[in-house]
Order: sequence, then structure tokens, then C-alpha cells
Amino acid sequence: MKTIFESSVKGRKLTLLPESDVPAADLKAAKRETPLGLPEVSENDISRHFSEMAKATHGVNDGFYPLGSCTMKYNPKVNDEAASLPGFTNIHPLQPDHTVQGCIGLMKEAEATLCEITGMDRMTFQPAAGAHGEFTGLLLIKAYHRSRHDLQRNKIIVPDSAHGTNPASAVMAGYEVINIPSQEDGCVDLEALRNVVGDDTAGLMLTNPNTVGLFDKNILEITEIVHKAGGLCYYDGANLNAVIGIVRPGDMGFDCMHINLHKTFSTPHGGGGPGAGPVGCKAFLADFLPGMLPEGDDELKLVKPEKSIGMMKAFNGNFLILVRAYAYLIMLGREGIPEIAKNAVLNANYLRVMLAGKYVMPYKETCMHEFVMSLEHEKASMDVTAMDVAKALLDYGIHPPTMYFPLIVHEALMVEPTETESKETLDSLINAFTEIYDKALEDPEYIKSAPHKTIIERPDEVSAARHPKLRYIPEDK
Amino acid sequence: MKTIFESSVKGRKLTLLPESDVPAADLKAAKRETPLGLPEVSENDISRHFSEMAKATHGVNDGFYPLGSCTMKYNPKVNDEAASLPGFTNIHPLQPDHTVQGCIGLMKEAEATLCEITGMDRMTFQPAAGAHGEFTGLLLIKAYHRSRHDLQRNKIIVPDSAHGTNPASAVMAGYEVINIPSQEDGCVDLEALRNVVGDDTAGLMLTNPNTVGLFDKNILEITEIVHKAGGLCYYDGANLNAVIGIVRPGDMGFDCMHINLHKTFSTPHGGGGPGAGPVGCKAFLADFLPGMLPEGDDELKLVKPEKSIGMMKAFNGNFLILVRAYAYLIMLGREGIPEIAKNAVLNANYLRVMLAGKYVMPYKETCMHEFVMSLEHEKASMDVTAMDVAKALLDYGIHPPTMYFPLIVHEALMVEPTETESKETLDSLINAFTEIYDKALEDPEYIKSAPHKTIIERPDEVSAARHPKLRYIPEDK
Amino acid sequence: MGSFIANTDEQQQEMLSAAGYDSYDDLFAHIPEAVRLGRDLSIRRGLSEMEVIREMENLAEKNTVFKHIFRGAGSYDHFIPSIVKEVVAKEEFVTAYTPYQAEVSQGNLQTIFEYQTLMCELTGMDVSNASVYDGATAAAESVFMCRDRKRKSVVISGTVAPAVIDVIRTYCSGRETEITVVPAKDGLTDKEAVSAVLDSGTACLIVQQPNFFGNIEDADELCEAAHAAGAKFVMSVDPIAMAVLKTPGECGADIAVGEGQALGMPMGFGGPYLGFMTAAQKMMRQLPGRIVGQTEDSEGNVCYVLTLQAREQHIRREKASSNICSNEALCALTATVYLSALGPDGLKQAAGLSADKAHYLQQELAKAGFAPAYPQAEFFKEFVTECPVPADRLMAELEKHSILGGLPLADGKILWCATEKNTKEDIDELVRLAKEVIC
Amino acid sequence: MGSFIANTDEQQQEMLSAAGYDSYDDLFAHIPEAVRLGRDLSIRRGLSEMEVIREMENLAEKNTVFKHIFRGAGSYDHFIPSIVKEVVAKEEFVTAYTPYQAEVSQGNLQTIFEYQTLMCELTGMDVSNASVYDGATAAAESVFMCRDRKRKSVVISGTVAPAVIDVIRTYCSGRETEITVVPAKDGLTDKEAVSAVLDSGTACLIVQQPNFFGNIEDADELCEAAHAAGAKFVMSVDPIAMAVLKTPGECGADIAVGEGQALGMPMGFGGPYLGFMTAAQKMMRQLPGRIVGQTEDSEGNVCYVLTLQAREQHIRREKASSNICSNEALCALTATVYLSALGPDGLKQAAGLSADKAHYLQQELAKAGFAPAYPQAEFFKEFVTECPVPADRLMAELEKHSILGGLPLADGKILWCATEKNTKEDIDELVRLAKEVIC
Ligand SMILES: Cc1ncc(COP(=O)(O)O)c(C=O)c1O
Ligand SMILES: Cc1ncc(COP(=O)(O)O)c(C=O)c1O
Repeated sequence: MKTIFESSVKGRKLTLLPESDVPAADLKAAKRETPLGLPEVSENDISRHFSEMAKATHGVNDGFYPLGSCTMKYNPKVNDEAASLPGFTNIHPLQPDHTVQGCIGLMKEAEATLCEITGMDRMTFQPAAGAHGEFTGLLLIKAYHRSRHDLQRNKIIVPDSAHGTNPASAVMAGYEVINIPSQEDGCVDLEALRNVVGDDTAGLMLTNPNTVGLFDKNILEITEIVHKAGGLCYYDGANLNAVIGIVRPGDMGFDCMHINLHKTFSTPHGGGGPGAGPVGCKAFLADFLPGMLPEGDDELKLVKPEKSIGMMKAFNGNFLILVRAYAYLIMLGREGIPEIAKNAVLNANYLRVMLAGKYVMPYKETCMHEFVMSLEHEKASMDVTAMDVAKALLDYGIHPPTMYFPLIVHEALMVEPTETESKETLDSLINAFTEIYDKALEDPEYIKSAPHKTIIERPDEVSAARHPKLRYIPEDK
Repeated sequence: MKTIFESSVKGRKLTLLPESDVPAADLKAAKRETPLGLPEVSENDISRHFSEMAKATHGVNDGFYPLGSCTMKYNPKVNDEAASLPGFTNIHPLQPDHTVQGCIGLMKEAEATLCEITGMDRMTFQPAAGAHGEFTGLLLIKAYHRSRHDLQRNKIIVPDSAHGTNPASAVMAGYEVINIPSQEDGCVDLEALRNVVGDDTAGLMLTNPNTVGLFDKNILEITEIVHKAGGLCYYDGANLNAVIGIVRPGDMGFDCMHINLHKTFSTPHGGGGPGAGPVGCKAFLADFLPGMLPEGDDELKLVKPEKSIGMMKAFNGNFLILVRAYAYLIMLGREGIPEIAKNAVLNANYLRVMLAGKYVMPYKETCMHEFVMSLEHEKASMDVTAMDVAKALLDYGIHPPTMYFPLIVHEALMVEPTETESKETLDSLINAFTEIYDKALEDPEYIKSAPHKTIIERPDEVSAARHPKLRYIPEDK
Repeated sequence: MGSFIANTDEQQQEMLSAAGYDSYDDLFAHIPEAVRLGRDLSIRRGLSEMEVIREMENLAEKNTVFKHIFRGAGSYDHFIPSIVKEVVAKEEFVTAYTPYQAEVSQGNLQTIFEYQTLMCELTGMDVSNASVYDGATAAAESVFMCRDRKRKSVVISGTVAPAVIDVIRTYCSGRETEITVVPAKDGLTDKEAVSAVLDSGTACLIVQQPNFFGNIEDADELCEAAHAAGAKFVMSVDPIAMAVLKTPGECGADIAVGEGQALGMPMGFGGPYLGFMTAAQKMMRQLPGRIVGQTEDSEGNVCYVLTLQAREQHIRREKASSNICSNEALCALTATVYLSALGPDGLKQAAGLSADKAHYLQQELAKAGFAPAYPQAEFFKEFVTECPVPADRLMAELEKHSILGGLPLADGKILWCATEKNTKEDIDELVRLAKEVIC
Repeated sequence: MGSFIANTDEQQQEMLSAAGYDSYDDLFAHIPEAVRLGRDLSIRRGLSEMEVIREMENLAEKNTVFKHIFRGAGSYDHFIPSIVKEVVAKEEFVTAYTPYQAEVSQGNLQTIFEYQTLMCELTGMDVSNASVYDGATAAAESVFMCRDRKRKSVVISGTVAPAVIDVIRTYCSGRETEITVVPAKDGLTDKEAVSAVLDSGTACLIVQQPNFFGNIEDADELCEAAHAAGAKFVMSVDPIAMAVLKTPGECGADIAVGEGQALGMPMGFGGPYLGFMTAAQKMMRQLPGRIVGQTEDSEGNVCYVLTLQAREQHIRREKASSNICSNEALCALTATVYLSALGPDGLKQAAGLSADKAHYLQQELAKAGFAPAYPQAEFFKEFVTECPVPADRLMAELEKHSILGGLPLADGKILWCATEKNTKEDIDELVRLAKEVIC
């Protein structure tokens, strides 16, 4: 597919802006001298180019997207309609409070609702994504210990099954990462945990259900061990879809956490963002929250908490994403919220049980909203890897599960169906997996060279990294 | 591709409407007893189904669409944005005039602009499409003759090259159609015309440029002949793109006409509508116009003309289509409008000359915005028809030209590139046509069995008409 | 000045040369001097997109967007789900032409096939076309379907919407078609009077259900009367009401027509709307306009094409069943998505809520002193009341509160409407204001 | 209650059985009683879509949408072309995840590649990432790119936007990073003071162009000073200004960052926005976040993949260059379409018009008694004036006329902004009102 630059014709343009109605400013400052290499195209060129690009992009609207740890549920269109109201889009972030009572009101209501759902007391909407939320939460923990002059606590405990953002965030917050091994079932090894906690423990980062999709039954003990050692417990909320309305992180003993609005609360992923990663905390941490929090009853205002860690982002966070999530929240409400978890868990277990006939499930227990399968056996016996099976799914119009995560399972495929998928769709995945297995037995080369129906074959990632071509360069250069 | 009905699962639904907050009405009237066979689906199902449908539909955004007589130009998105403003969409058609000053003002300005462009004096926006406009115009002609008690005028003269809607409209208006043969160049045979006019002539329907894309130089003589005989002249405005800003139907001697907003004025075709076919007329016909016309200066109102033929459509026509056209009109303005015709004509002639090397152009003169090629030679020599070449173009991602129209050219392909297409796009068509020709020489079967890259092969149209299946019928019925 | 010309000046020069022309003058040289405009158009200078959108916003702001709408009379403020707007905005649907090339139009064709199915389901009829311009032209086209050499006159109940009657009259004004409008009686079709005028020259009887006054007609009996005279029975129906009322198919109608705007289209000051037409099998070949049929391709795959084209103007020219060419395809798609989104339960709910709200409004208005004009008749979502003061005064007061009241009728009465969008709170407020006006 | 659950109750039962569970209780039986909520959430009942949209409209109406905006300070009211909104609303772009599966994500990947190219063109730098959260976090991430064992402190000019400085401070608060903010002098970076604090421990000098006060810095000199001390030079730039001002690349900067909101994103009460980051080739492997590279597939077709992943958290975990995972992809797409639509001429026009309007506004305000605060400095589209009355009084008056005036600063001055959207007429009206207030 041609790049937009290759459609460029010198002098071609749209007519977007008017002539000036005031005298020309005469800037004396140093001017740009390099030619401005933007494409010169017509609106027609743009429409066609990006139509072609969209068609070469698999969205949730194109089919099943059971990408584990990503909660690729259906994104209701009413969210987008709400977020496109001019009363939200055309608001300057530095308007005086009395002119943004709707925005602040929405933040206040969203905060109250999400606090009730998570068992937290207060929440900031500044973080723009899950990882950003982790970083924020860890700074809260740091501020807490500092405020108590408990300065030697410089370690964050992270299970080896954790998402990569957890250790990375801990380091950004200036912590040393203590990795603890998971038990065979992906759950926290209490002994190992007891062994590492101490008066240098700042806190623990954990997600429950864990990254293999299992609910850690010892969760109260885990958080207690950390608390007893003087550490705090951070909850990675990426897996909230599994427990929403059923179990609350606050009740499991967590002190702060982030939520991925772009997962559990159905705001679209946008091909990689923007998301939003609000951070909730228990009351004792609320004074440290970053950004501006909604306060007041009739006259609402945005107020910076007293001992705030500062600002995680300019302005009020990804507000239009919050608008989407809020529309979703009020639509589902009290009765709808727990249905999410129930159906997410049911769909995952249905798939797990149905696929267990052909594929090896390293964990036999009831899973939560997702489960991990291991292709170790297939790799050994037919030389067909998790990657090969994933690629073969592409030919069925199905987006593959997450590959090779969590790291503690070999040849992992991590399947998260979400609650918005129907039995028929799940059955189509079961069918595809089954056919792929059978085909792999019969003709492994076919699977190993999949996909066969996509617009490109497997890309050469190695040479991409070895000889990085990161921008278009015109032929004549 | 599955129909939406085949995705239906009993009990599946969206949650769009609230519970009632008033007592239930108890209707005693006869109730529907037949089950209501609408699909039961989720919003996710809808999103995926119609995404699949959209992807199986070639739009202007997918590539070149040189469909003759249809003016498939690029539709600027600003038109759609304007037409989606709540101040237009949420207006009830029966609101009192003082609450719709914006709508009436827009109609008034659009009327003035289009009258200046066409050389007409007044215009109605009630007709919903070109054919609807023709019917309207013919009723105007009828009302005019009736008002003069000139009652024997019961014939409308139509050249045999005319679009099918012309004779059909004439019949709807209660006229007898007199077909006159065209000259070899598709122009009106003055002798033949002189022979048929008389005191039973109600009028003539004509388009200029004519349907083979040539400008009829005798146009003033033609309209004079008709006028002398007491008839009126109706202009089929479907070809206005060729002359806009250069020649005005009013100056060619036409008394009334329609405009296709969905051709010349860049409102999208919507897969077959809605369009809009405003009808303009000279002052002496204005009193007969249907619908409500904008009047007044400060306080605008909608007024029904005194001797109005009545109503062609409930309410004020396809108003939101007019909004789109108006946005386009004010954007292009005085300088932009003539550029349309110039570039439409240039693009057509460029293609015509470039293709003349391989293909037979039955008319050698300068064409206007479109031209007709004849595949008669190819049919005779290689048994490759206009249809075959058209289908072969599909494999290039190009929508074929209009086939087998006008009827006066055998194996016709009618090509209208429009002004919004670039030289590169035109060259891609020239290239495709050239390759097809060469391939046809070498392997005619390949062309005769085209297309090869579309989701279906050529459909069986004969059995479709012989055993009509016009609706989905569930398997169990 | 705005422009959507793709080619640069340089390219244009290049192409002129390549095609053998010196200049644009040369290119247009064949056009006789006498007809050339030879001057600039006397219209405004062109604008940039930014100016255009500002000007359009200014125009739109000159209109009053009422928050609460209690007016119907052929255009209805029903709720439009977000998914409907999303789907019909897809560029492929918006920009394609009529699907002449089936191989690259299967999506468009299949959705029309689905639309046809839905309209048949809704009305209980056998076949549907792909749409006509609006409900009124649909009614008018139905006359042409019924007319033949022997039967040339039309009987229309006086309870049919005046705009629909007007359009039928205009459509029929070209060909001698006698039209008899039988005055309504107590807000309903006058059955005796209708029976009396039906005769061997009557092509069809046209009745609206619910009728213009919102009242529910006894369609069975009217159908019998028409058939007894050998005439066709045409019902013009509210598609939302079809979820609950006896359908044209169940009543024995030969043709059902109607305005489809309520199925997901905005009021838009009157258009674009959707004229739907369905018919009994035997009238299939009389249907005007596009029709899509299912067939197979040369490999045996199920696929769709425009079919029965022998009825159409481009084939039959002066012998065509109608002149219609472009129809309201995108509106038909809108209805298709709307009906898929609502589903059977949702549509019943929309119908039920509309009726509930209308009945509540009527009761409350009656208590406030606005007596029902046709108390004996049963109504659906519209109804007529007396108005003890000049209607304009009431309307002016309501307008101040962003309420668009019912439609004032010529006889001083008011035609009210309610839909699922009107809340009890809004209705109570309206009634409170109305009461104040007459005190 | 609203719901987007696909399966009906019946299907759920069927699936429960198929998976070996009696009921949902059974399915959740493994969750310890002690942590179960065991009660309904104490939140509102769910609503239907119709109610949701009404409630959201009510909330939106509680905000004031100003017709005329003269406030910037990091969020700008630039014109957004219709085609931009159309393209970025395409469902595929909106709903896809990060393009992990290249074979079905070529469209997404290629547009990111185009975005990277555009950002390099704009800033004159060699390489770009695929976006970070916003301009402020981009600036903060640049610190981490520059920090190493030896150089741990940061020098920031006091003319950098306070919000950006705040975010840098917060980001750096976890790891010992000394931050020195050098107070501004006459609305510009105090070059001498900056040079004085740069030393062998300085990782980087951060400067904003145009700076927070709208003034244009002498970036070349500051770059030299930074490099002389062995520190990296980071420029935070307004992307629109890049059409006319000397670019970071031309100035010799090591890293360019900035807020991309002006490139087609609405103000949206502060987000989502777009943080862009470009760098000199040598810093490529320090860039945080996603990067797309061109490669070939096994058949030799040109294609695109996420690349250089060895920098990223999912591979390197605690050794990653940053923790960033989701970025602002759809905003990057927005910028890509915006820059394609504007093209070189359009972007220069947007920049030129903004500067013209701002300069006219400044002159007129000066005449009206609002003296420029930094008359010696040259500015682009923002500038600071004195305000002879309390700023609040002026703002309140402007608000009555739907004008959002400049941003009142802590010192009683006002930071004004103009863009191509402000007409002469609007500016004259603003100045007239301002004059009245101080009379
Ligand atoms: C378990 C887990 N934690 C954290 C994150 C990071 O979230 P984000 O991508 O929004 O930064 C993810 C996202 O993939 C995740 O799956
Ligand atoms: C020459 C000509 N006349 C009339 C029409 C009818 O226009 P519409 O399809 O809008 O009814 C057409 C449309 O194809 C046409 O090409």
C-alpha cells in the first residue's frame, strides 16, 4: 500500500483556511529553512488513503478479538456520541470552574461510582493509561512512607507473573524491584512472600485474578503479610472485568490501584490509545493524589489535595475518555455491572472447558475472565508453536490471543473472550482452534506458514530491528 | 455473507428505551397477531454485520468511479458536518416560520445562487431526485398550457438518446411521447424536430451536452423551433457539471429544468439516494411551482405560489441534502464554480484522447464532461463485450463506466471522470483499459470470465428475474 | 475560494497539451459564443472550509431547536440509537451509487434485501421495493399500481393526512384520474360514504392507519368494502404502530405504503425521509423502483442483484411502471439498522411507550380543559383536542419553555403527538402551562 | 438497565452446564466468602440508552461553550477540518488494539509510520516514537532519556509552561533528580543564569519554543550553552509554529517534544491529547514507547511492524526505558490526517494567521490600555499584557459576550492567545469590551 507521501503532488491542496483580515505580522525571529515535507494531497486522496488503511486494520467491528489481558469488549456507540457533544469537546481545560460545572459534576459522579465499585475512597482521573496509573500509585506509596519519615522502604515486590509495566513502573518511581516466583498455579507463594517482606518493603504490586486468570484465594493473607511488614498493597486493575460487582480490591486489602477505563469500562482502544488509568486509593492516601479533584456540593470546584504528589499530566487527564466510561457506567448501573463479571467468567470457562479436549490447559481450575493455554506439547510433538497457531487463527478472521504472556507459562496463548461475545462467536473460535489442531497433525507446514489469507505474510521482525527504517524517505533523497 | 436474520437469537437485544413512567394505555383495537420477525441481535452483531456489508460495497472512497451520467465526484466531508448540526436535524417540518428562519434563509440563498447559475428565475426544492424534478417540470408545462386554455398540447418530444426517465416522466405527466432520432453525433436532427413540432407540442425534453457527451451547437435553433411552435423547453440538468459557470440553460432557451444536487452539487449518492432534484423555471412559470417557496426579507416565510400545481412530496423536500449542496456552493463561490466545468471537461478529454489509441471513439469531437466509447469492434473481433471490459476493470479496483447507455451507441461504455479526480487516477484507468485490451487479444476468455478478484463472480441475473427471491425466508418456513 | 479540483495548474496545462488543446479557451471553443455566459457569475466569492462551517453554524442557530416536541402529523421525534448513526455514516454506504455492478456492491445489495424483508415483516405483505421518495409519494405511486384501463378513479378517506392527499392529487393531475376524498366522520373514515362512492371504476381505496387524527381505523371492514367493489385496498401505515396494530397483510390489503422517517431518521425540516411500499405477491410486477433479488454467481455462491428491471425506466422508458431512478437508499439502510437495533421487543416497546405517553397526555389535557375532539375513537400516539383559546396563544406560551406543542388545525383544534421521548415530567409541565394559558 | 451481554439467559444456562457448572454461584464458588461483596453495589440503577444520552446532554449543557476563545496556555482552539473527524471516527481505527499482529494491522502500522515521518519533518529530527500521553509527559520522558549515571540533574528554563514543569517534577520525584528551574527574565530564558547552572552533572536543558509567555527564544544560543556543558538540549515546541520557526533539528537539539493537541484534537477539557517525541538518530534506542519500522514479509512485500521492542516494558521489564504501554495512537492518527489535510501551505497558513491575529490583538489591546508585558520580546501566537484592573472583572465582562479571555496569571498579568479562528471583528469586539471595563 502506498504511503500518503507517495500520493503527494506539488501544489495540490485543500482550501481550509481563509485569507487574513488583519495586517500581516512580521516575525524577525529565526525562520524554518528546511522545506516542510508534508504531503500535498486532495481531500479525495485522504479519504481513499485512510479508507484503505482502515480496511487493512482488524477492529472489534471486524470480528472476535480474544486478546488476553486486554479486555477487547464491544464499545457501545453511545459512549462516542456522548463524548462528541460540543458541551464536552469545546471546553478549554483552563476555563473557570463556574463555566465547567458539567465537567466537574461528571468527574464527581464518576469518582463516587468507581470508588463504590473498587472499594476505594478517592480517585484521580489524571493518569492517561494503566501504566501511568501504576506510576502514580507508586508515587502515592512513596509519598506516604516519606510523610511518615519511613525512608528506608525502597523495594517493591512484584510476582514474576506480573505484567511488564509493573516492574517498569516501580523503577520509574525509584524503587528496587523484588521479583518473587509464582507457585505452579500462578498464585503468590506465601512462603516466598514472607521471606522477602521487611522494613525495606515499600509495597507489593499484584493483580487478582492473576495473569494466568486464576483468583488467588490467599489474597487476604497476602495483603496482610505486606501490611504487617509496613508495606502497602497496589492493585493492578487491568483484570477488574473478572470481579466487577463481585469482589472489590478495597475489600481484598489493597490500598491503591488503577483502573483501565479502556478495558473494563468499554472505552475504545484506538489502535493503542488513548486510554485512561484513574487511580483510586483509601482515604489515608487521598491527600497525596495528583491533579485536581472535584469538591463541593452545589458550587463544584477542582481542588488540589494538600500534600499532592503533583501533576501526572497537564490538565485534567483524558477527560473525553472518562465521558465515555461514565456513559457506560450509568447505562449499566447497579444491576448491569455484576453481569459483566459473570458473563466474562462464564465465557472464559466455556471456552476453556471446550478447548481442553484438544489443547493442554496448564491450570485445571475454574478460571476467571481469561485463561492460558500452553502449546508446549504441540511444539514438542509437531514443531507447531503458539505463534503458529495464533497466525493460523488470522485466516479465520479472528484476532489471535495474547502470545507468550505471562512469561511463566511456556508457549502461552492467553485467551480473554469478554462478556460481549456470544456463544456463536465462542463456538466459532472453538471450531477454528479444532481445525487448526487437526490440520497441524496432518500438515504442520501449512500452519507453520500461516497466515495465508491476509494481505501480507509474516513480517521479518528481526531485520526490522536490525536495520531500523522508522520514517518514509522520498526516493530522491 | 450471512444475513442479519441468520444472526438472530431469540431473546437477544439492545437496551435502548426506558421503562414507562406513565400508566399503560389499553388499546382495544385489533392487534397484530403475526409474530414480528425482526432480527434479535446485539449491538456488537450490528456493528460487525454492517461493517462487513460496508466492506463489500465500493464507494468513492474506495477508488475511481467514472460512472457516466452519474457525476461521481468526491463529496466533501464539510457538507456532511454542516448537515448534521442539530439546528438542522432536529427541526420539525411543521414548526412555525419564525422558529425556522435559518432553514428558510438557507433555501432563499440557495435558490438565488442556483438561479444565477442556471439562468432561471425561481426554484422549488421539493423534488427528491432528478426524475422527480422532470415530473415536476412537466406538470409546470402542463399547468402553463392549461392556464392559457391551450388544451390540445398533449405531446412531449424526446430524443431517442434521452435518459429513460425522460419518456417515463412524460407519461406520468399524462403526455404522449414523441421520440425523435438523433443525428449520428447524438445531436438533435433539426429537420426531424421541425417535422414533429406543431400545435399539439407541449414541450421538448433535452439535455445539453447530450448523452454522448457532446454540446449541441444548434441549441438556440432547437429551443426556438419549439418555442415557435408554442411548446416549452425542459432541460434535463443531469449534465450541468459540464457547463456550470460557462453556459446557462436559461440562456440556451430553456424554460424549466431540474438540477441533480447529488451530481453537480456534490451531495453523496447514498448507494442510490437520497438525492434532491430542485426545479427551476423562468418567471412566467413561477406561479405554478409546487410546495412552499421562501419569501420576505427580514421576516422570512414559506409561501405557496398562487396557482401552484400542488405538492410533489410532503413537507419541504430533502432539506438536509440541500444543506449539503449549499455548503458546497458557498465554499466554491464565484471563482470555484466555473473551475468545476473546466476540469470536468479537461479530465474527460484527456481520457478520451489517451484511450483513442486502443479503443474506438464513435465521436471524434471535443467532448464535454463525459464521452462514450464503443466496444463494437472488440465484440466483433474478439467476442469481448462492453460488459466484459467493464467487469475486467473491477479487478483493478475501479468502478466501471456506465454500460449500454445511451442506447444509440452499440456496446457503449460511458465514461465520466469528474473534476475531482487527479491525473494519476486518470492514468491508472488508461493503464487498466490498455492492459485489458492487450489481455483480451491474448486471452479473451480471461476477460470474458472477469472479474477474478471480487468476492463473487458474475451473478445469474436471468434466474434472479425468473424466480424472484425478494426477501429472506427463515429455514424453518 | 474553496476547491476540490485534484489537479494542480501545472497538471492541467500538461493535460491540455496532451489532449491537443492550447488552453481552456481552446477546449471550449466549440461552444457557440451566443450561449456562453461570458461573465463571472454574480454570486458570492468562495469561502474556505473554516468560514463555511462558521456560516452554516450561524444559520443553524437561527432555528429554534425545541427541547420537547409534541407535534407529529407525519414527522416524528422518535429516539435514534447511536449505532444507527454510526452505521449509516460509513463512507462506503454514503458515497456509493445505485448498485449497478453487483460484484462490488454485495454489501449494498444485501442490505436492501434485508430492508425488503423487514418491510414485509412489518407490514405483513409479500414483497417490497427498495424505497421511494417519501410516504406521500409512496401513496401516490400506489395509485399508478392500481389504475388500469377500466379502473381509473381513486377513493381516499378524508382521514388521510392532507399532505398525502395533496401529493396524490398532484401526481394524478397529469393523467385523468378522478379523485374522491370522502369527508371524515368523527375523526374516522366514513364507512357508509366510502362504500357509496366505490364502484366499478374505482382503482383503489386509500386509508391511513392510524389516521391523520391519530385514530385507529377499522381497516378490515374498509378492506372488505373495497374488495367488494373490485377495487384494491391501499393502507398507508405508521411503521412503529405495526408492532402492535393489525397489519395490512392481516387486514387483506393489496398494497401497504408509508413514511419510514420514524425508523431512525431525524426530522430534518422535512427530509430526506423514506417512502416504503410493500404489496401482495400478485402485484409484484407493478411495484415501482428498484428491487433486489437473491441469486447465485457462476460458482454457485449466494449473491444479490437488482432485478425485475423490466419494470423500470431505463429498460422500458415510456412503458415503465414509474419514472423513479434514484430512491432513498441510505434512508432504507437507516431503517434496516434501526429495526435490527430495536428488534421485535424494542419496536413493541417504542410503540407501547408512545401510546402510553399519548394517552396520559390526552387524559391530563382533558382534565386541564382541552377536551378530546373524538372521544369515541381509539387512538395510537396522536390525538385531537379542542382548544378553548386561540391555538397561537397556547403555542407562543409553550415555545417560551422550549416546547413545540401540537399542530393547530384549520378548525381551531389541535393535533397532539407523543413518543417514547416525552417523559411524564415534560407532559406534566406542558399541561401545567396549558392550564395557565386558558385560566 | 443497559446491557451489552450477548448471550441470552437461556444460552448462559446452556453454557454453564456445558462447562460443568450448575449456576453462577457454582462458577464463583472458588472465591473465598471473606472477600465477596455479598451485596448490591450502592450505585444508581442502570439506564436505557435514551436516558443515558439525555443525561449526558444535560451535563454538557451545564458547561459554557465559549464562542470566541482567546486562551491558550497549552490547549489551543485551532480549526479542525471535517475530513479529520471523518477519518478518525472509522470503527477499525477506533476499536483496534495496539497492533501486535502485524498481518491484520498493516493499516494501523502504516499510519503510525506516516505519523513518525510527519513528526520528524515537522521538528527536523531523525526519529520519532508513536506518541506518549501528552506534551508534559513527553518532556518528562525526555529527562529519562538523557539521565545517566553521571548526569542526573535537569535544568529547566522558567519560561517553560508551569504545568510541564510540574509534571517533570512529579515524574522525577521518585528517582533522585535535581531540578533547577531558572527564573525567566523579561519573558525570556535568562541565558546567563542558565549557563551558570549548567555543569557536568546536568543531563539536559529544557526550553520551550515559543515559550509559555508566547515569546520566541533564541534556541541556537541555548543549545550551544547546553552542548558546551556536555548536556543534552531538549526543546518543547508548538507543532503549528514549526511551519515557520527554526526547528529543533535546525537548532541542533537532541530531543524535541511537544503537545500535539493543536493538530486536529478538540480542547476536550484537557484530553485526550498527544505527546510527541522526536530525537536525533543517536538517541533512537533511548526513546520510550512504541516505534514502528518498515520491513518485508516472507514474500518480499513492504510491510510494517512494531520494532525496537527491546526498549520496552514487556520485554525488558524493570530494565525498560519507560513503563509506557498504551499510548495515544488515535490522537497520533488525528495528527497524521490533520497534517495531510493542511499540507505544507496549509500549516504555514495556520501558523501565519495565528501570528497575524495575535499581533493585531496585541496592538489593539495596547492602544486600549493593556500594555505588553514584554515589549522587547518577539512572540508567535501568545503574548502577555498588563491588566490595569483585576483580571477577574475583565473576564466576567467578556464571559457575558461568550468570550473566553486570556489566562489571568498569578502576577495580575494576562496571557492572551489568538488562532486562525479569531476574526478581526471578534478581536475588535473584545478590545471594545476590554476598553469599557477599564474606563
Ligand atoms: C495486567 C496489565 N497491567 C497493566 C497494563 C498497562 O495498561 P496500559 O496499556 O493502559 O498502560 C496492562 C495492559 O496491557 C495489563 O494487561
Ligand atoms: C441524464 C439523466 N437524467 C435524469 C436522471 C435521473 O436522476 P435521478 O436518478 O436523480 O432521478 C439521470 C440519473 O441517472 C440522468 O443521468
